[in-house]
Amino acid sequence: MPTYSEKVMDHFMKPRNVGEIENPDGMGEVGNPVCGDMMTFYIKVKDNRLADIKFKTFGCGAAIAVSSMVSEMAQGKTLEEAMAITNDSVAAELGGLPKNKMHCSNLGADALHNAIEDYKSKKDSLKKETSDAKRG
Amino acid sequence: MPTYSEKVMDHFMKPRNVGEIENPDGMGEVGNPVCGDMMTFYIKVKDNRLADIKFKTFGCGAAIAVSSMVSEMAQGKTLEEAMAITNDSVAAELGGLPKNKMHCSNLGADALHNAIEDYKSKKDSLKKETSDAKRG
Amino acid sequence: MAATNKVYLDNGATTRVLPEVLEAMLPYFGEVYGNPSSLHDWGEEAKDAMEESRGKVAELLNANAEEIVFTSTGTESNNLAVKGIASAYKDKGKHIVISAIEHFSVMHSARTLSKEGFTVTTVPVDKDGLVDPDAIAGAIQKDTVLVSIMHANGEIGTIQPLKEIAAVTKKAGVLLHTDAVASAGNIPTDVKDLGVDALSLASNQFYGPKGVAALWVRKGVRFLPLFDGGIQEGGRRAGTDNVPGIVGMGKAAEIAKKDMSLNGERLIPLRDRLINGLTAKIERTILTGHPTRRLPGHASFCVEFIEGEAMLMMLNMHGVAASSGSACTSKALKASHVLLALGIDHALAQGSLVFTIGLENTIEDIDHVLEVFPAVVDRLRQMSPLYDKYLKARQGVK
Amino acid sequence: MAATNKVYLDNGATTRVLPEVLEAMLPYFGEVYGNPSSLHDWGEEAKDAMEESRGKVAELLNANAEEIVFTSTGTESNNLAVKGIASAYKDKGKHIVISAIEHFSVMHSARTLSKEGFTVTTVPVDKDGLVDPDAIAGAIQKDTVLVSIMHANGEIGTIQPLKEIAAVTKKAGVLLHTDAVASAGNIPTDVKDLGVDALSLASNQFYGPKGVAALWVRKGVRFLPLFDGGIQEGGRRAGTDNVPGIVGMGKAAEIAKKDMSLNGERLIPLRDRLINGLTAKIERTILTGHPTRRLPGHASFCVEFIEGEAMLMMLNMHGVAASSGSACTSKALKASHVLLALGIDHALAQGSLVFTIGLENTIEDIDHVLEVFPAVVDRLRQMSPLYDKYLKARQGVK
Ligand SMILES: Cc1ncc(COP(=O)(O)O)c(C=O)c1O
Ligand SMILES: Cc1ncc(COP(=O)(O)O)c(C=O)c1O
Repeated sequence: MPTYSEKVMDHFMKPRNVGEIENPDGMGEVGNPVCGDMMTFYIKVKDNRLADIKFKTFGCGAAIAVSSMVSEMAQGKTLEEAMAITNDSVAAELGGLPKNKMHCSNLGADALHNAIEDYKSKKDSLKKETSDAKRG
Repeated sequence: MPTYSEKVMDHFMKPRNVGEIENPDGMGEVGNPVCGDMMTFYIKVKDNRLADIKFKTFGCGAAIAVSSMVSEMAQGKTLEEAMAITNDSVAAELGGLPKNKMHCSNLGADALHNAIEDYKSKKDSLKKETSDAKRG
Repeated sequence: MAATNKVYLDNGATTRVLPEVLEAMLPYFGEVYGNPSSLHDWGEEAKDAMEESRGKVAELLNANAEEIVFTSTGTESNNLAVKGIASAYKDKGKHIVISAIEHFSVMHSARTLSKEGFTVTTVPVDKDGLVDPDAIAGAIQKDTVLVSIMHANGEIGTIQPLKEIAAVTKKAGVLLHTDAVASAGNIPTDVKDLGVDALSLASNQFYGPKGVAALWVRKGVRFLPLFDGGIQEGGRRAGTDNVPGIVGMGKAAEIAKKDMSLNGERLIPLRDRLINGLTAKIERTILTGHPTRRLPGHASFCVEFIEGEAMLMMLNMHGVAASSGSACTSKALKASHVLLALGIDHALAQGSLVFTIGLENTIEDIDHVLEVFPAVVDRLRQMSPLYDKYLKARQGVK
Repeated sequence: MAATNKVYLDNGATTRVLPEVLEAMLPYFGEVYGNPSSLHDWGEEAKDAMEESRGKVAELLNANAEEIVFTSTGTESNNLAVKGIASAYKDKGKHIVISAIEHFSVMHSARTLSKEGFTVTTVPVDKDGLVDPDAIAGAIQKDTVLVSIMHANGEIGTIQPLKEIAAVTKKAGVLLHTDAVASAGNIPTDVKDLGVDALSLASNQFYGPKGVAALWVRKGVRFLPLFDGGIQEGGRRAGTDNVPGIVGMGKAAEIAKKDMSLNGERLIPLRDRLINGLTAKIERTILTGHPTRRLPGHASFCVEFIEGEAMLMMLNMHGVAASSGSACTSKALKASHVLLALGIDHALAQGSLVFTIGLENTIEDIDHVLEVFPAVVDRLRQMSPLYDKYLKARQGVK
């Protein structure tokens, strides 16, 4: 095996938070099958905190473990805290990743951030709609 | 070992007719130490036959075996018969020689022929001297 | 992490050395340890053993012993053949022809030649991975000096119509090299029958040791050496000969020749059981390579919606060894050029999985895979956003 | 033909594999037989063993494991170093420097480079075979990219002043490769101490198996691979790794490091006994190479008036293995370029004889040679026309 750490193996074999959220507050997607990996994150937000996170991942062991780790790290965090999670900090939390996996499979934080951005832009447009409605 | 035949090994280990002849009837030399091998043949001639042959050889196993074989093949032969011995027939008599030894170490017949030519030219000049003496 | 049920189905990566082969090698480490180039009994004995081995490898190919050059790997043999032959004939012409599914050791050797002024024509393959002999005929130019087409492909198992290709190259007066690394010792590789001019083979692909391989080049065909140095292997491959390895390869060749028919008799039924079982049990899974013109023990697939490395890891947890041509399993992170050349798209190529069955495998091994693999696929598909989309699209259609 | 008294004194050609080394290798043929590139336990185990070995080889050199590339022979390592480094830096310059006594694998690699537009300066050696560091300094030009000077010479045993040479190349900002095939494992080869940038070594020179060798290249120094193909050895050497061989080399390196001092303690007294004994017993016989700055087990001579191959054959009859640099012992039928570079003439070079003593040799072995060799020389001199002339000339002088 590409010398994965025990923690990577653990998250690969028993990934946390796999799945989908019906009517998520935010959804983020990164990657594409050409480059190798694809991750989709779904979030529920409550009081500016991540109340629920689910993901689906197409990709190698590292991609799956990264997704799982991100979901675990972000669970319950404020949106600002979650935005501070980086791909590097995920890799570090996993006890490191093989060098050639750092670039392509280590995109979980990006996917999560996309989901949060999605949530924010939805909220903004909701606000705008509301204010537009008010104004209109 | 460079896959020498048994016959080559036998002639190398127990070379026939090694030595010198004091006041030989003919002497022939081939080769030089740069190219690898050097052979000196000494002959005694009686009634147009090789009555004695001796050789000295500087060189590899093949060169020594070739010299020995030539001396054995030529012993007792008429000069014409001896001149008909070729390097190839010597190699054949030895059960073959490694390819890279054919060119450089397989010069025994040449050395013998040189000795015979030496004998002939001495005899010719002797005749000439004699006839010169008669005439003079 | 070790599973109790150990099923090695990666014989295409390397085989296990047979006990008889190892036994034949043993004296050449600490007993007959001379250098075959040395002029004494120690060297002579080593040389005799090496030459006996050369004869055995030649017999496997129905060739002459002096036409065999021992090397260290299939890769070295391929580099030596492609670069060596092309360079030796470069005054005649600077064009070579390869197929789109050659191993990197041929394909990248061709690329190196192209940097040195050669032009390379890459002939495509059909969806089963077959090269069309007519395409070779079409690719040959006046200045073509070498065609290199593999015998069998290690990733998809397809066996090329080499005899037909040889007829084309012969007619055109062009030399033909074949990379038989995946095939030699497993299916017949009679060079006279195939009609090729040079052939690469590797010992560890047929139950011989790693670290030794060979190149056969027909007498009269010239090639430049890769290594400068001494005069080992008749000046064709400098460096101290790997005597124990060579002896092992010889023994393995001898056994392979004797047992050649077993590959067909034993492996084809196992292979077909695996192919039929998996494609029946797992939806959206295709066989890659030719359905029948394939290596006897070779079963390769693309499983849609999931990725190869993840499958390998889960199979490994179940004690099963296999391989994959997915981007994630390659250090360069590129999907197999072989799969892409078949017209398979990048996403599907990610689902590549290759089982290579060897003579030690049993029907139980196959059934173990058939038992555990569907659950592996299920688990990964449950995590896959692509499978999700597929299911939703299917539901939408209904 | 076999003699009862078997005395192997050709350890410079190759050594006998130690029982511990063979034992370490054994599991990697039929038990841990995976391909280290494969993604499963079989591959992982093989990879772990390989990496452990890499560490051991690195320790022998006081280097980092990731700087070690495994190859198949010393020749391959030298080709990879000389051609690979020079080619990688050819944009910087196209001049290299070697010595006149390099092994053919370095010398002919340089010749190949010269066909590709490089110029090569060959630095002479003195009568003992030493390279003068000042001569290196003088040979270095603005466009010099590589200097390759061997550590110790296999034919004459001379050890070069590498540290002094490294000081020169460092000052000039030029890379320094050393061929340590004859020295590594036998004398210290601490790359930090030596100050070199690349170093070749071969397992079979220090009681490891044939078929495996290595090249160490300092991190940051670039070199082009010789083989196109896969990504083994970090892309630096394509082809399936020779796992059992690599494990054997690692074990041999570990033992060599541990037992390094034995070479000096045990071999130097044996070597000097042989040198002093032979030169005392046999007139007109010279030691070749440096009298003291030489490999611990290396005793090399030129015996006047007779030829090396004939000596080897007769020694073999007495159960003694040795080697020679005579023209007749080379397939090319040329006298050793090393001996000629010392200023020895062709005739004397024909009398080359090299004994290389290993750790298994005893004082009895040496005394056996001292007993039988004078008679061998006598016999051959009795047959030699050159000796004849010498005797006659000597008598004439009297
Ligand atoms: C100094 C030196 N370099 C290189 C080599 C070539 O090594 P190999 O035979 O392993 O290719 C030798 C062989 O003895 C040698 O002595
Ligand atoms: C068809 C083919 N060619 C070449 C090679 C390279 O062989 P090696 O790994 O021995 O260098 C392989 C390896 O599996 C192969 O399958």
